[in-house]
Amino acid sequence: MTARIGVVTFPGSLDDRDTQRAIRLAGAEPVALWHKDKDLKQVDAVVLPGGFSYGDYLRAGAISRFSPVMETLIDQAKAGLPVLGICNGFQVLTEAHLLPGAMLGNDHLHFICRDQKLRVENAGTAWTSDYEAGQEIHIPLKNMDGRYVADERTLDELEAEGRVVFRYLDVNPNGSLRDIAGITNAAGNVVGLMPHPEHAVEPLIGSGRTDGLPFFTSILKKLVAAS
Amino acid sequence: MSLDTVENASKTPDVELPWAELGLKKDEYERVVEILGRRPTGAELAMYSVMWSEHCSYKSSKVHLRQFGEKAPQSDAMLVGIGENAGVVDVGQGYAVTFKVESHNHPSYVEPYQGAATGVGGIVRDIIAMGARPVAVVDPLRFGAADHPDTKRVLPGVVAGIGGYGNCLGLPNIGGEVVFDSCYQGNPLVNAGAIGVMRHEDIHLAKASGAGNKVIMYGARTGGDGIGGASILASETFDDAKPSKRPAVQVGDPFQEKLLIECTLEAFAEKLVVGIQDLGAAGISCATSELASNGSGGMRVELDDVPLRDSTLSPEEILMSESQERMCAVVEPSKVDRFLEICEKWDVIATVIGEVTDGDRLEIFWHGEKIVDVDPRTVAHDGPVYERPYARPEWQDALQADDANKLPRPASADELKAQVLALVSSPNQASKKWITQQYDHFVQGNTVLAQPEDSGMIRIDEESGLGVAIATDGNGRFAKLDPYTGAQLALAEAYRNVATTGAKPLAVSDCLNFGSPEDPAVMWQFAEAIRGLADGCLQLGTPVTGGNVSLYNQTGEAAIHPTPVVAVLGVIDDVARRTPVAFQEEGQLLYLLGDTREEFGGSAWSQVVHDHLGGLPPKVDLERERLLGEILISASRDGMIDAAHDLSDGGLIQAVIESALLGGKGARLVVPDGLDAFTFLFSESAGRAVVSIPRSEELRFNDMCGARGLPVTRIGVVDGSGDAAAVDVQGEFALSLAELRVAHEETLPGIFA
Amino acid sequence: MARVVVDVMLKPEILDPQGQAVQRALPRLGFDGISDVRQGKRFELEVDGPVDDAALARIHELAETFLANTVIENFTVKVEELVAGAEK
Amino acid sequence: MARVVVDVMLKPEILDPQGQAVQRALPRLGFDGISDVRQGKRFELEVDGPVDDAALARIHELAETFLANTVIENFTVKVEELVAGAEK
Ligand SMILES: Nc1ncnc2c1ncn2[C@@H]1O[C@H](COP(=O)(O)OP(=O)(O)O)[C@@H](O)[C@H]1O
Ligand SMILES: [Mg+2]
Repeated sequence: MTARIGVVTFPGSLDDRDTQRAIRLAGAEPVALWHKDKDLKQVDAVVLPGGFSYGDYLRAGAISRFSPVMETLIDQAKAGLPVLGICNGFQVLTEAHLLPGAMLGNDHLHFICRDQKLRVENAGTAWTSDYEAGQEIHIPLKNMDGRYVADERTLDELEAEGRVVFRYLDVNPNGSLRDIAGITNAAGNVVGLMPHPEHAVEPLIGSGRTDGLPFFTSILKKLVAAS
Repeated sequence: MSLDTVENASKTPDVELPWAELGLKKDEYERVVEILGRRPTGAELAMYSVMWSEHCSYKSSKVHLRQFGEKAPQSDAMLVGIGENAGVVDVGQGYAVTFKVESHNHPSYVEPYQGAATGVGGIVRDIIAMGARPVAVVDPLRFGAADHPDTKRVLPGVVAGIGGYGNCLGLPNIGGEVVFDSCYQGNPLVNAGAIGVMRHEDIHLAKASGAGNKVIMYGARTGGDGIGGASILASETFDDAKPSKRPAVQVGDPFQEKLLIECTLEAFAEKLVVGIQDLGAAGISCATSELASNGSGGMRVELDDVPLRDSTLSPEEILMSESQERMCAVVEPSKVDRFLEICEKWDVIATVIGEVTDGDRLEIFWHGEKIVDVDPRTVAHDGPVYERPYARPEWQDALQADDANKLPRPASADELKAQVLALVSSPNQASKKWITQQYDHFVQGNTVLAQPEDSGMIRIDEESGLGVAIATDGNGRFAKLDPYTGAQLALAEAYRNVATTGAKPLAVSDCLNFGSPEDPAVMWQFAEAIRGLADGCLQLGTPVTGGNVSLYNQTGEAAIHPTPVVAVLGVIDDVARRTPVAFQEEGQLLYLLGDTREEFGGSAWSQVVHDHLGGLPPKVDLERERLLGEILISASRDGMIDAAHDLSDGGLIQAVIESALLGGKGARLVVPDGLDAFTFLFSESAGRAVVSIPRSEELRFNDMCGARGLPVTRIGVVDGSGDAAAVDVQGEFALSLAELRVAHEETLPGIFA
Repeated sequence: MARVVVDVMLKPEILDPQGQAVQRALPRLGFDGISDVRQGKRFELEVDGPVDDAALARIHELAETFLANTVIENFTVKVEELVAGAEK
Repeated sequence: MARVVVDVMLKPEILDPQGQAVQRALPRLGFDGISDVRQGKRFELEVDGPVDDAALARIHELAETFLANTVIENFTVKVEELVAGAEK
């Protein structure tokens, strides 16, 4: 049995096809999900891909968060469905309060596209088990609104509970508090991050590295083991 | 004014219409009256005036542009040529590629962010209208002096606008240019190019045929923006002092355009579309008259059915509005419902506004009254054609006589070193990373090469690895010294950039940016540049598939440098064979391909060190360019080279420093016999590249070049890595990578961040 | 028809780089005497029908759940003016 | 210290994609009766010293040349309130 991983397309999603390709390259079956459908087609996990859903108008992720698909997704995520939010997907997850904090415009006020060095702080989530804790990886980053903010109490709590999953190394590309690049919920099934693992799955293409592939193999192993 | 119907116009021949305000000349207006056999209605006048503007009719440039057709080389690759929204080229395996470059210069000066953003939006709609999925964009840009205060307003806005629109559309930005020169102070050049990919059978053309077929407008509602923009924009010298003449600027909505892309492609996939046209300059006037005149029948349009953003618009304004993100499709009646359903799925507003008729007239109705009744060809294709006078300016001889080769050269190794640092840190030669990192290179997951490689490269087939490459180049300084040669140098450089990455150059698009065509000197530059480009394309076997002309780039009497920007598209069978710019491995041998002569006219060195522009540009030898290209392509295919970089502005030392910094590897260079260090490092002779060769391939590579007659010179070795490694010109100076990185990479952030 | 304005500003403790960028540019433009700049959003809502307490309460809720993200932003709601039919 | 507020809105004839996106989302959120939404910018400037006519004139000029691009935007300047020392 192979795992079926859904990828939601919102109007303005950009990396939905790339995410499907990454899922395929990892050996799982990508399933296209449509924002107007409440039906998750019984997938085993869901990725909310990058892009500018609804143009990022109002606030990144703010309008998508009210899509029909999100009604179901919010319930199922709370019940344990593995969910990964990449970039715009991360923004949707914070707007939906599945993850704490909020995303704001980069502190330098520009879009930034770079091959970003990260440290994997938590290799225990559904999406990071194929990494080692402390491992340093390079993953492309590209966003306008990547500055993670939360109040001090929330930040302390995230740190104390090991819920900071990725941290920026060398350069903090957007002014995120405590260099946070990605976080998880308390249960470890919902993960959001700004960099784009789906753009680091093939040699030659994009950054030319494959440091992003373990995201997709991690979830595949977990799902296959569970079935 | 009350509604001016066709009937009314026939009855009131003496009513004066404001043709001059709409940008028409007296004889042009008289010609309209002659064509119609009566005075035009207000709506007809609106249509003729925008469609006969310089921007839409190419009235000053047409007679010269013909050469691209007349001198077109025989090419099997050409599927659709000049005249359509964009040209289409066969790249093999059943794939076709469409690409084009366009200008959005004037609006970007007035409102940098929106002007540049809507420039990207417009060129991308041209690509969709051919039936293709857009896969990448490029942005050749030119600004005034980097340290001029107004450049700090214009550049960041333009860059943010290009990024804001392209990033939001999900199109990787894979190349372009950034050039600073005070001649562009009041006329920055914002050119934008796009590439799209489709299967051969999916090529669509802008034509309305089949009586009874429906005309559907879809996308954004029509608003009052950009009215008259097309004519006023393109036919008057832009004059800062008269705000009333400022062209209206449109605000773009990239999100809407992304939806347009998706729903258009879905409609294509289901074969629902007979003909299609984007709405750009001249809006509905252009789309309906072009669709109708390219098809077999006529067209009837109910203007009341156009979805409006502002209900107070007059029919004339609706016809002229340049609201962004709109398209027009011709659809068979039985397929209309499905077409509308797809639009609905993507939340795109779509409305049937008319149908194809079996007559030959374009008829437009408003509130039940006929307000336009024209032969659409007369609007779309029979615009005025001018043979503008042209003459070689009298200052040209003096300019050419002011020989840059006679400028004082560095007298010592220290001075040479200081000049190298001055060059690599000068705004034109410095790293453009601060700009290009504001563009998404990764989206769509097919980017093989992007900035700062010699050309951008996109994989188009995941299985076979088939890919396309594109490079854009232009050098206004060379073109000013000699427009014929300058245009050929732009072509040669873009061609070379494509070949350097291992792709075979196939076809050309261009964006010709010049001053006022009413100035005979400018017109001469324009004519010469076209002649040069057409001759060059014929010789290289790369046809011009389309392009764009931007005139009136001028502040008062002062025109910009003549600036033909050339885009070359190439194909590579397997992107795994691409050659990058960065040095890969220590110990590899560095070879210089081609001949180095004392050529400093228009060079970066003459500009940076002496603030000088004079003499003759480098000599062009297109046969040599072609040979060099063949060698670079073979060498990449056969795995003989690991890195390659073409030589252009700044000469050899600039190229070596870039390859070294990118790879994090040093280089030891030896000045070859017969050359002095200065000429070796700074000459800008064309037809050259540096390659890095594994030692095991040296013999084979030399044999290949020897057999084909390409001069090659061993100039050094890749040596050392990390920040302490150096670019070391033996017997002259050494500069550490750390030092070079600061010099090269901190200039633009220092000015603009 | 009435206009209701919702102003949304970042909470004071949240860094506002846009406002700062404006402020930093002021001396260059020859302006001084402005000690702080914050940049936020202004929404103008054209409301059909009367803006009574019930309507205002709903707009308040709209602002709270949608127009502002109260994790990072504060907002205010106010009725601006009666827009005369003729005005545009 | 006083606060001067500069509101910058797109001109009515100019497309406002952000406002439109918000408006189109309203029915989905269960809000109706709002016929138009426009989104603009709000700048809050903290002015040292008195906000007299001269100061206002200068802020007006600032708005015209820098905060707004009058090709596409309109703006208004108003003195908002006296900010008490304690408030923040
Ligand atoms: N405005 C731009 N947008 C995208 N890429 C750019 C831009 N300007 C420069 N680049 C990229 O930076 C690199 C160096 O540019 P340039 O020095 O002009 O190249 P060359 O001289 O080889 O033509 C190229 O990869 C080019 O495509
Ligand atoms: Mg190059």
